[in-house]
Amino acid sequence: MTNVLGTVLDAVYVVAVLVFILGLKALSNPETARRGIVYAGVAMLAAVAATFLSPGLSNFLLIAIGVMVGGGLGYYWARVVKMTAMPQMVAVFNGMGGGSAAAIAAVEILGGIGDRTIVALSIAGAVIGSISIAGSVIAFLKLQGWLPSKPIVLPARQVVGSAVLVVAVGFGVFGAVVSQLVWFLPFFLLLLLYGVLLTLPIGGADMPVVISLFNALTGIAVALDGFALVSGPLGDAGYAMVIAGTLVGAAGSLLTVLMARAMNRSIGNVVFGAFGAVEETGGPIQGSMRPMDIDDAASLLEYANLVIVAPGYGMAVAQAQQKVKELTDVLEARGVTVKFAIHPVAGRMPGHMNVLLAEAGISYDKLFDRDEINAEFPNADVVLVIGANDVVNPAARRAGSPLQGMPILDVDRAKNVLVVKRGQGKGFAGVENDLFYADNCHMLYGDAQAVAGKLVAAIKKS
Amino acid sequence: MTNVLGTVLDAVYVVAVLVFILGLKALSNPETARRGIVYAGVAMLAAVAATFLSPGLSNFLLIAIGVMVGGGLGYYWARVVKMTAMPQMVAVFNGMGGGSAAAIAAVEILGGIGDRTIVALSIAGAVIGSISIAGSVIAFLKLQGWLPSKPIVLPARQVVGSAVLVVAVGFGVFGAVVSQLVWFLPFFLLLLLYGVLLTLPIGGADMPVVISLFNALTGIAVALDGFALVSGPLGDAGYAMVIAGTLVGAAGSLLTVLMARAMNRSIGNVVFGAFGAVEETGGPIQGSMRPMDIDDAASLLEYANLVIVAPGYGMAVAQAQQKVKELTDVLEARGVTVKFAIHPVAGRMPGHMNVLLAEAGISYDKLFDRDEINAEFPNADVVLVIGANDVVNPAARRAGSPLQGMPILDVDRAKNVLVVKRGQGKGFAGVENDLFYADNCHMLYGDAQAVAGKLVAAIKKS
Amino acid sequence: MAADLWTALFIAILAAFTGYEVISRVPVLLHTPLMSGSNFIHGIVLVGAIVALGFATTPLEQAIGLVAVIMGAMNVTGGYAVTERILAMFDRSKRKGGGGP
Amino acid sequence: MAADLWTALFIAILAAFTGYEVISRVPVLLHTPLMSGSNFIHGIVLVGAIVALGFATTPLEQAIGLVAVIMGAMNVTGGYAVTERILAMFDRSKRKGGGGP
Ligand SMILES: NC(=O)c1ccc[n+]([C@@H]2O[C@H](COP(=O)([O-])OP(=O)(O)OC[C@H]3O[C@@H](n4cnc5c(N)ncnc54)[C@H](OP(=O)(O)O)[C@@H]3O)[C@@H](O)[C@H]2O)c1
Ligand SMILES: NC(=O)c1ccc[n+]([C@@H]2O[C@H](COP(=O)([O-])OP(=O)(O)OC[C@H]3O[C@@H](n4cnc5c(N)ncnc54)[C@H](OP(=O)(O)O)[C@@H]3O)[C@@H](O)[C@H]2O)c1
Repeated sequence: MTNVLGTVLDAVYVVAVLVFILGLKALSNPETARRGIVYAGVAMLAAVAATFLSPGLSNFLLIAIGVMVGGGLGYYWARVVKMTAMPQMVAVFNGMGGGSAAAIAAVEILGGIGDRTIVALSIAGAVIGSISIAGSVIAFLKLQGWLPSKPIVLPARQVVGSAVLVVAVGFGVFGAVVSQLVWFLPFFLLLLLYGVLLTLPIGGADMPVVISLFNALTGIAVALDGFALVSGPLGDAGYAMVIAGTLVGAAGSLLTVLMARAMNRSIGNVVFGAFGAVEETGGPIQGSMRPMDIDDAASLLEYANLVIVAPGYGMAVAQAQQKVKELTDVLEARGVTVKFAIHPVAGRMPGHMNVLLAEAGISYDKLFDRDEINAEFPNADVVLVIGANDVVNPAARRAGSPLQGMPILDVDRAKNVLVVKRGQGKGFAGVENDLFYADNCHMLYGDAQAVAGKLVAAIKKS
Repeated sequence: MTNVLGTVLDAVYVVAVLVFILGLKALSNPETARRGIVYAGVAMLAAVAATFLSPGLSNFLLIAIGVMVGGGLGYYWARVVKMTAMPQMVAVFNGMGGGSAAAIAAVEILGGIGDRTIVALSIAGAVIGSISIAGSVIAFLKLQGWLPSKPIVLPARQVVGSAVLVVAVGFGVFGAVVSQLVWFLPFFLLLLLYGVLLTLPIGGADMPVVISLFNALTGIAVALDGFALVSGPLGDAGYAMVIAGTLVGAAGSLLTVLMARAMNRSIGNVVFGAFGAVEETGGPIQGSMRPMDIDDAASLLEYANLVIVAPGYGMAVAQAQQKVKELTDVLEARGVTVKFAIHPVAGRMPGHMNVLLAEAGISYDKLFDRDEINAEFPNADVVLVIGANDVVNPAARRAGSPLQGMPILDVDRAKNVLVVKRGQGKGFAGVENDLFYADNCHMLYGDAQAVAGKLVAAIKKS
Repeated sequence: MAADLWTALFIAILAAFTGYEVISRVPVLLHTPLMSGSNFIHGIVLVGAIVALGFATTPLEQAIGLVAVIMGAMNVTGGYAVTERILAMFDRSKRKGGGGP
Repeated sequence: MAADLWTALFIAILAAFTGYEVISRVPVLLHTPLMSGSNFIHGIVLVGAIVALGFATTPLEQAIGLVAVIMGAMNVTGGYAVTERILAMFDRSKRKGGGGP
């Protein structure tokens, strides 16, 4: 490594790491978040360029082709995908990271079969990376609707799964001990199988937690690969991977825990619980759901002082956010205060509702966390529930319900509740919702976008 | 390095670093803080032992003697010192760290005069470490009262100071370039002189900020020494120094900034402003201070619903905290609610009041930050100001006052204010206190411990 | 275990703390971009993939290395573009924003 | 600049973030023990002092190294003892506590 070039390249890695961290920090504030990602992007570009320019590399053409093909595909896909398809998109890119980590580990094993430490680290990276890519692909297929989103529960799945994992690792360790590459073929295949077996029994709506988990795992796999690279010819690239991978590993684990906690479940329960596969037990609810017609609903809203909107997954599917924004505007034009109650796991991604509403141009000053707004429901004249179900289900306060203990939005404490949904369908958890039968609650049946549109028209007309 | 021993020693450093950080984290909660420091202590012991046992060392006897002498002295002194002398104690130990860092740098320079990078890093470490030890010693002397605590303002001090620093660094760089050790003698002597010149013009009451600053500087000096050691025979010791030193550098800088901000001053103003050397300008205050006798004050307190105590430096000097605790107990026994309003820079250390009150056994549930309690003063029947002055001076809200803009405790908004102090003395800032002349304010002249004792007796008697 | 690995362990410990502390301050509002943003950051794997392919000698190594590079590049560009799109929606300066269909 | 120094720079960056983030959550209540606690932590300088003295060869190096060790040891034990004494006062389990006169 010539001295000057070497110093410049080293410096690039150090600065890139610094900027990564500052970028992540910037994410904690909506005012600075976008700047943060742009800076982090520039740092990433610099790190990649520095690596490419490092002395000693060969196969430049292949590298360039690979970067252009992969980069082009990823960029194109990310630009054209619909906002509602975001979760599966993140799953795919995450899987790609895991796959890349596994492939790097494979190359390290091929090249470094003599060095026990490097092989051990690579095996660990390969195990985690392979599980992550296989699992992420299944998550994608489920969210995309190409596989049924219900849990696919195979008999004795935990025993079979563990067995596959143990045998796979066994092949890897054996291959390393006898220094024969051929054992690594079944090693990788079985790991991919394990990733599939692990993810199939997980219900579609649990996928966000799982995606976040795989995200953290991919980070760890990248860090392990980095460990294997630090003593190689481009040690600083290894250190950068250790840092970025561990950052993501820690951040992702934390996010996963927060999400699971907001659903009042453990991560173990999400991954191994096959939630949604069981049917609800418990008696039927007294009373009936009462529909209201659009004009009545419109005037209820129009003459309210405070309207709180509680959106959920249904708003996302119906792509109703733009109409909801219009509804907000007409109501505000008539002097109504409109606030949004955001449940952390409403929808199918953490913070999903924030993204959709921000997309529609609703200022985040109007978006309130569960903790911030729960005390305000009793003051609300109308709560408008749009395609939310589980996150507003008061059954969570009742012992014995599958939702028991889940922190919910206390919408049932408002004076009036209007619920927009298509029919009698249950929420993700498959639990009846007591709210819909309450005296202060009325239903507005229909697709969320259509209903919101009709409400806007009715209010404008009056 | 034999393999097994080497691995164990390496592992010790890694674990020690991990535990250091966990220990620091534990400091953010009073419930866990003590555990944190004990863990960090064990980790430090392990790191020191690991270093001592490392292969390749010699001079074992000298090392053992040094550790025992220094360790014994430090431990003994720390155990016997009075709690009120804490600030100067911290200053001394901090200076020792800086001195040690400078001495290590000297050894590195002696041994490594050939290697430019190591010499450069050592010079940097030596500069900072030397300033830190000399400055800390002056800080100690001022706080201990062995030097006048007033700013000692020399003519043209900033010019002289800068000149000394520049010449010192010049000697060091020249010595490194010509590879002659003799130039490092004036280098070190001038740096020590600079540390003295820097600290003499700083007033005694600004010392806490300065001590915290030197603390951060010592951390940085240690980190720089660590950089110089990482490529040496015991690289991991160097890394441990880089980590711990940088941790302290960052933490100390932040703490220094927070302190300066709570005084509404910049760090530059604290270090170079010679605050307290100028006399107040501005007209005399209208009205007079009115004393109250102990029995009247006792019954005012006794029949209050809410009493808020605002302690300050005077309570610390008078060692009145134990009596204040007794006063709290008798008032609570009569159904009075007692709270404590803690200003972040009341006293002569950040958080000084918390330590004293905790020492007296007052639960920290009763201690409230400025931000937490400021809104409550209008509800207080009596505010008892004990030896506080600047931190309760409403002049801070008046344009043109030297205190202008300093965040204060709004005690003047309470129904009644009682002020315990010995006489007409001004606070550290040397500014008249408008509060003492207010209609709702009465004075209880005397030593804080004596007055608190009399109040207890008067209340018990009634 | 080589000295480099111990150093890497120091680094990993510190990175884990940094990640944890920095992220635990991100509000729920920004959890989606946080997820895709951290997804982007593990795209640093591309650097490792370039090293792997760049030092690959046998055709098998080259093939696997190429796969690694392609996947790594997808991760990094896709992760970036998605995050940027999401964050553009939170950007006050172009409120009506929203990328793509 | 040697590779080790770059690595040390990575480490320093991460340590600075960690220190900053961890410390910015310490309440004012604990600022005094924080000050003396961080004072204790830079007592790690003793490790460097031991290395310096342990590899010292000339009498001058030995003398300076001894000074470094003595000062470092004072820093570390004193810093520890002071912090522990202060924190003992915050310990609910022995409320009446308070070390020394
Ligand atoms: N966000 C996350 O990170 C995350 C992660 C894991 C799990 N989850 C789980 O996902 C659930 C989220 O709760 P949620 O309340 O948002 O959703 P939900 O409980 O799944 O309910 C969605 C509701 O929307 C209605 N709906 C569907 N399509 C609609 C359309 N086009 N127009 C109008 N309404 C429509 C459905 O009723 P109809 O069929 O009658 O229309 C359904 O009741 C929770 O159980 C949560 O634990 C979330
Ligand atoms: N805490 C920190 O970290 C820190 C750091 C730097 C600077 N400072 C500065 O220090 C000052 C702290 O404010 P403060 O209100 O606590 O103290 P202060 O403004 O210094 O006032 C102390 C008061 O206590 C009285 N006093 C002294 N000895 C006494 C005794 N034995 N019995 C009763 N009263 C006695 C004095 O009046 P008499 O003489 O009339 O008795 C004086 O008015 C602020 O200006 C702050 O900026 C603090």
